[in-house]
Amino acid sequence: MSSTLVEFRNLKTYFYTEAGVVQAVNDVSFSIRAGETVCIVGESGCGKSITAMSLMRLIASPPGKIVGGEILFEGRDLLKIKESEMRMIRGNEIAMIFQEPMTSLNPVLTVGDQIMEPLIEHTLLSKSEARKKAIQLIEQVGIPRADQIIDSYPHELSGGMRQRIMIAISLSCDPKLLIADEPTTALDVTIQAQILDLLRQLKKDRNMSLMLITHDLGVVAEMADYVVVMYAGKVIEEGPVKEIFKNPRHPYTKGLLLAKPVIGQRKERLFTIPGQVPNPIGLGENCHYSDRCEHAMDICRASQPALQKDGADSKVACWLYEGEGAK
Amino acid sequence: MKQLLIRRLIQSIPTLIGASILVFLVFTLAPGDFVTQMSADANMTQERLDEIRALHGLDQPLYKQYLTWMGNLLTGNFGESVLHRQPVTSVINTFMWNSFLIAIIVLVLQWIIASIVGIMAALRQYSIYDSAVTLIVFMAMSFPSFFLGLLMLKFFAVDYQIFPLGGMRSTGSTLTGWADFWDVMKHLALPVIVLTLLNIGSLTRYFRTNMLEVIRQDYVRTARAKGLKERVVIFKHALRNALLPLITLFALEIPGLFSGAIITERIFNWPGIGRVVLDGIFQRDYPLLMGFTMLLVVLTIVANILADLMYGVADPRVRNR
Amino acid sequence: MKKRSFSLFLCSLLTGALLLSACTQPAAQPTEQNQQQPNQSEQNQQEQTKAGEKKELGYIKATDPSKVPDSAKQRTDTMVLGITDPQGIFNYWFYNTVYDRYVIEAVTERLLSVAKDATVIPGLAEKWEISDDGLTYTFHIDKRAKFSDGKPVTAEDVAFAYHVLLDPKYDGRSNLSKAKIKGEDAYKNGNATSLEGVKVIDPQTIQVQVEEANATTLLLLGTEIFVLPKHYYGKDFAKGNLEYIKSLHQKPMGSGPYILKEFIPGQEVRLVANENYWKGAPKVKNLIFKSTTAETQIQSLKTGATDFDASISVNADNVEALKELGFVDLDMLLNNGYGYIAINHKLPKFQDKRVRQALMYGLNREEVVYAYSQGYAEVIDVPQSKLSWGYPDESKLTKYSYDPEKAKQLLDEAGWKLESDGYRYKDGQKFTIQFSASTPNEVNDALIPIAVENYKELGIEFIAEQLEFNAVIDKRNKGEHEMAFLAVGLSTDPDPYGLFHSKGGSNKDAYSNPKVDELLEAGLKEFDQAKRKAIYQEAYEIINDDIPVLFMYQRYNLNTISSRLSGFVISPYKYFSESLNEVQIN
Amino acid sequence: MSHNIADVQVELKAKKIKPDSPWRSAFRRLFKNKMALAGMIVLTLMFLFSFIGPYFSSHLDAKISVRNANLPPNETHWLGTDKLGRDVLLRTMEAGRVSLLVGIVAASIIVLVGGTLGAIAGYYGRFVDSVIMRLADILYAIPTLPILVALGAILSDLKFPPDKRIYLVMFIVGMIAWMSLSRLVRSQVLSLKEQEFMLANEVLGLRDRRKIFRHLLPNTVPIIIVAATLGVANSILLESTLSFLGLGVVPPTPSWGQMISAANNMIDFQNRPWLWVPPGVCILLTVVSINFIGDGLRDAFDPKQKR
Repeated sequence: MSSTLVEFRNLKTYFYTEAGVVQAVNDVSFSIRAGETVCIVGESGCGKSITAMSLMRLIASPPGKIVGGEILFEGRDLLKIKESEMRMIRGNEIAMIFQEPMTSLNPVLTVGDQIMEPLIEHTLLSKSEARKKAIQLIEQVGIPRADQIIDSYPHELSGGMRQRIMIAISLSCDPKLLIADEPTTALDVTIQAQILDLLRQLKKDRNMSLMLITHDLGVVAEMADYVVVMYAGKVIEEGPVKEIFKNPRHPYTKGLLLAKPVIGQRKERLFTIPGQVPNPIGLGENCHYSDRCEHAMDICRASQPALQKDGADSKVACWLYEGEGAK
Repeated sequence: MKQLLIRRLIQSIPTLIGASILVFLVFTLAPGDFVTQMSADANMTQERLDEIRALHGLDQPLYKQYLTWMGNLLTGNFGESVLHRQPVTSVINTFMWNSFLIAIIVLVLQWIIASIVGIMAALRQYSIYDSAVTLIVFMAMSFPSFFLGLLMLKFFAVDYQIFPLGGMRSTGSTLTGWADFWDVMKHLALPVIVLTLLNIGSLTRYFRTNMLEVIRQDYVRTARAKGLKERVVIFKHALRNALLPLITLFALEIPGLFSGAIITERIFNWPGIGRVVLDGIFQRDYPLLMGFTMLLVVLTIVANILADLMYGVADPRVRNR
Repeated sequence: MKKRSFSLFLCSLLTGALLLSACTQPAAQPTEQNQQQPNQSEQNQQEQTKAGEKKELGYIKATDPSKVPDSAKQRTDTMVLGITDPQGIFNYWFYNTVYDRYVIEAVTERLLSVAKDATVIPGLAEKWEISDDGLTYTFHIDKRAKFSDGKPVTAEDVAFAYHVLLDPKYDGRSNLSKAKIKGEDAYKNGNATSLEGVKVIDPQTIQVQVEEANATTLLLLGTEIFVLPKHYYGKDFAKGNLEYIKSLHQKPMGSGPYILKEFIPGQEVRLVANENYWKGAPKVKNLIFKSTTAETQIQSLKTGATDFDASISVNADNVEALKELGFVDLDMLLNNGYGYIAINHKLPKFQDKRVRQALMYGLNREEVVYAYSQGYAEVIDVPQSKLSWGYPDESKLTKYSYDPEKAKQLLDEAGWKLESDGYRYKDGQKFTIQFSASTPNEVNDALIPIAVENYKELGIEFIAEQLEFNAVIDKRNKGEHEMAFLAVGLSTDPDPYGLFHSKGGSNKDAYSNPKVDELLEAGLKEFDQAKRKAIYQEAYEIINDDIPVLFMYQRYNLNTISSRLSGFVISPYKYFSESLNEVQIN
Repeated sequence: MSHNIADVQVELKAKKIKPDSPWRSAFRRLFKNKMALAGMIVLTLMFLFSFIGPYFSSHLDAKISVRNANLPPNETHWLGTDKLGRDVLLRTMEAGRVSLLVGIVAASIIVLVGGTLGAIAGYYGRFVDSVIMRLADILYAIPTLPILVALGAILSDLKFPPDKRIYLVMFIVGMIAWMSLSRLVRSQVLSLKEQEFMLANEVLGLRDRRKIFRHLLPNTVPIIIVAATLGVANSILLESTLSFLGLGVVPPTPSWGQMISAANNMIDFQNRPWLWVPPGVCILLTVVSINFIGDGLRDAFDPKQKR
């Protein structure tokens, strides 16, 4: 087992808004091993993007604030180091790509300019060397005529090509970890497959770890080595991808998997999980899934289940498996 | 880019003609002419007044007057200012550059201060600094110009005599070179302060509004994710996009550089073109007024073409249209 | 909020937001603008002088000459005179504003001049004769007279002046055609190359023949003629070509006490003494005319920037402030002109004399004049200056002091019946007056509110409209006005032909009274001053009774002189700038 | 395990979650902005002061009396008297009516004309765009003063009732001041046209008018609001400058600008502050509060605004 690259320990990130305190990320712990692809899965609003942004320390304060926990990157707690040191890590050792390629690139600067920036900033390459490296990167992400593309503007490229440019930008300084926040959600399926293949290929070539945030179980199945399922700001289950898909433990994970259409099984109605994601403001001490879970017991509505080891490399946070009534 | 320029130049010809007709009508519609002034004289007779009007061709039908005037204009002859009894071009030349001197200093000061103050206010939105800046900016904008002028004159020139009482140079000064330069600077300090204070408000708010818009964009977050210095993120990525709509505002300032500030020049006794034009309006000095307004029309058209060109340079999305 | 169009909603939201009341505790109330309380000199404000009580006239000496500011004392060989911004046309033939005239009179001189009491005195011409039939005028030029470049003033230069003023292309303010010089028509419209009536007898004498003469002809041929050097201005001069003369407006040359050194437009005019001035070199070496504005005139004197100012408007505030300076003499004199309200006699409602008299009695003119000038102007009942020899004997005039009852009685007599709504009607028409007020104008600001109130009491609706100055004059010249306030300047001669004769040049009110016409024509033909005075006495009595226009006031004029200067000769008929060579720094 | 649709609907209704229209949330946000709140209070006071205040004054029918001209503030005249002996407090109140109405009339015209023309020019482009923009060029270059002088004369020939004339003057002022707003809206529309949501509208085949007024204009709301507030503020100031040059309101109807310009010589400025301080403070408070409200509206209205 390769060494742990990133370890989240009881991370708490709250947002202080007019309507009250939103506990977006509430006591989250998990780790990412070097060279491994960890997928963070959950409905929108469960805190998966906030977790990533907390890792990058890009939470806008006000109104957001990281109130507790640690994020260890190669043993260093990123929450304690000075902003200037953090800035050296961003884009250099940890890189990030976003969901919306159409608006993630600066419309008034050439694509090449935006690729060269991190190079010039972090690797102190000269302009001409940076330009050569940028052309290499554009070719690596699979875009033809790289030498022309480098001088073109974002609005002249398609959505897929822009996402490739984003990837080129993120890989410019050979980061150890690449965070991809729903990289393919905004793209159509064919492009989505190409981008995922590209990411898998690049991860293998560079032995880079990948933290992939998505709500699409298809992507998880295809890419993930390890899966972390989040719900209402908490991790409710994690484990190797085969375990999670073959033997889901937490009722919410089961619900998610059932909701996925399976080829060959014709059904007149897809399964839906009743109820809605709870309002993030004023979450009680109960298991947040209790009011939607059919196995909900009194204990569930009273207190929160802790995240317990459950099998070789999996964990689950549910009173069903709390040793009490293990079915 | 060149193609856009040519198209706009061709378009400007009908505009110029349209403008010249409108300018001509606006002034001839204003009742009375400079001869009316003379009629107040005791020994003037009606025949004499008609003679003078005939000499200046004011008795011709309107369209004829317009054609003669336009004819001269095209040959560069702006006609003779009736008030100063000198060619219009020389009157404009003597006074316009004094107005230009103040206007250019105010423009530079105004844009520097407004950009810094506006951006800082946007970065620290809803902070004390932001509301303090907003309050001061609104206060400065809320004074009528002559009110602020008199207030400044009272404090700085009369009570504490830090600055001179108006005018452009000390009386009878025979200074040259740097000494003369500082003398003029001392004299233009108050008008510059007044004009900067008056104009700074709206520009600061435009900077703040645009900056607020741009800061929330995704590409600014991407820039930060790249680990660029905050300074680079704000001034390279954010500011360039925030400046786009303001380019048009900057271009619109160009004609203002030459038109002079009527009220401020009057209060500070500054020999600018604004004051001369004001007298021209009240004494119906048509040649001067029409000549000067046409100059402003040309300047405005040039400024707008410049604005669109600069917009094209700044915003690639619009460039190749 | 069902309706969805944004822009309409925006406006309603803006007004809606304005009318909201209850809301939470406001955090930062915009700070009250704290006005620094200036020094209160209120004590003398309390004892208000009663309206109409006379203010002191004549020369008020400075109370404490020692308080002259040092910056002024340092100017041992220079005097700075504050005037409103001249336009730079330093040529009497073409000038527009009186401020240019001040500079003109420092550099050039006229053929004949005028004494303090308006009698004609020698100028460049030492003596002059008029033929018995009054048609031929001979002027003898003073041998000593020289231009500033040393060349003597000759009859040729005087002839040059006459020819320019009657040139077909001449468009200046002087109106020499009123003198009816012989051959004027042939020269102006025909192809004559010179004026038949102008003969240069010898370098010192020139003779002018006129077709028709009257009492003002001598003034037109003498005091209105400024003599300029033909050798300087007349280069390639020919009939119809005045361009070269026009190019010298800012570089004048004349026989006056000062030579123009430099003109800085909008700033100042710098002159230096003409050492070989033919009446003796002026006592002050450097003269500067500095442009001042209404807002800063008094402060310029206070800080020593100027030693003199000719255009400070006369009101209690300014006079009090000037007295506070202590080191300034105030030369207060009656302005040679008067303010009046023109009435359009074309309109039937104004054609009845009793109505016009009622308008005089019904308006509290003392209050209007006092509100405007705080006592520095006098109400008049006849259109002539009190200082002129032509001023009629006041005992024979009716004094229209404020008497609303008499005014109402006159209106009743004239058939204007008072109706229930408080207004008067005659054959179905309400009595309304549309008053065209030129702006900005301090008199109108005072007159309108008071007139509205006074005339409402009489049953007349007084509606004021605000128009720019030229618009008022243009409206009046076309006879489209009903009522308008105007001021007019008087000449040295008391003849009021222009305004009150039915064929008068500036009589745009269609006023015509055959008796007045007859008297005014006789007054002009008569040469003997005593006889003319009797004629004008009768004429003014009729005018005083006939009320062609509502007479308002004759205001004071103020020349403010620092006590470090002396020697100015000023009167309503003589500008300060004609006696600059006698001024000295004490 | 299967849940049918009906239960889900029931559950939703049970919670009675009201859909939050953008206006209501904008209003709520506006109230939270303290500065805007202060602005609204002051402006409401100004309106009450101007429109209701006069009825409480005891000098309503006071005659002009030169006797007590220029009296400093005393117990009968809380703010002293002006050059013609009229009570300054009463005049300031009545002046408020004119100045406020004048400001709003001009500003609404600037917003309506400028916003619409700017959007149309930006949206249609090419021919329409160049015509509107060239018209803007010409109007922008013509100095406003001569137009107002000419207008004054024409109105007098048409026997237009003098006291209504200031509103027509302000209408004209509005008609020649919309250019800078239209230019800003145009540039905003130009860049907005590039964004996807406009392409989406294209796909839906919406009529042009709907696209402009329902989609483009709302996105220019921040700029329009800033221009509207500046419009009101500048119009009040412009009215005072017009009065300074003698082209403003006809006496005896007062306006703040006219009262200030009455005290434009140094002596009144120094010795009689009660002549110009009240109108000056009124203009200041009104303009500042309008600007705060505008700013608050801009923040509240901005759909992308995350607080």
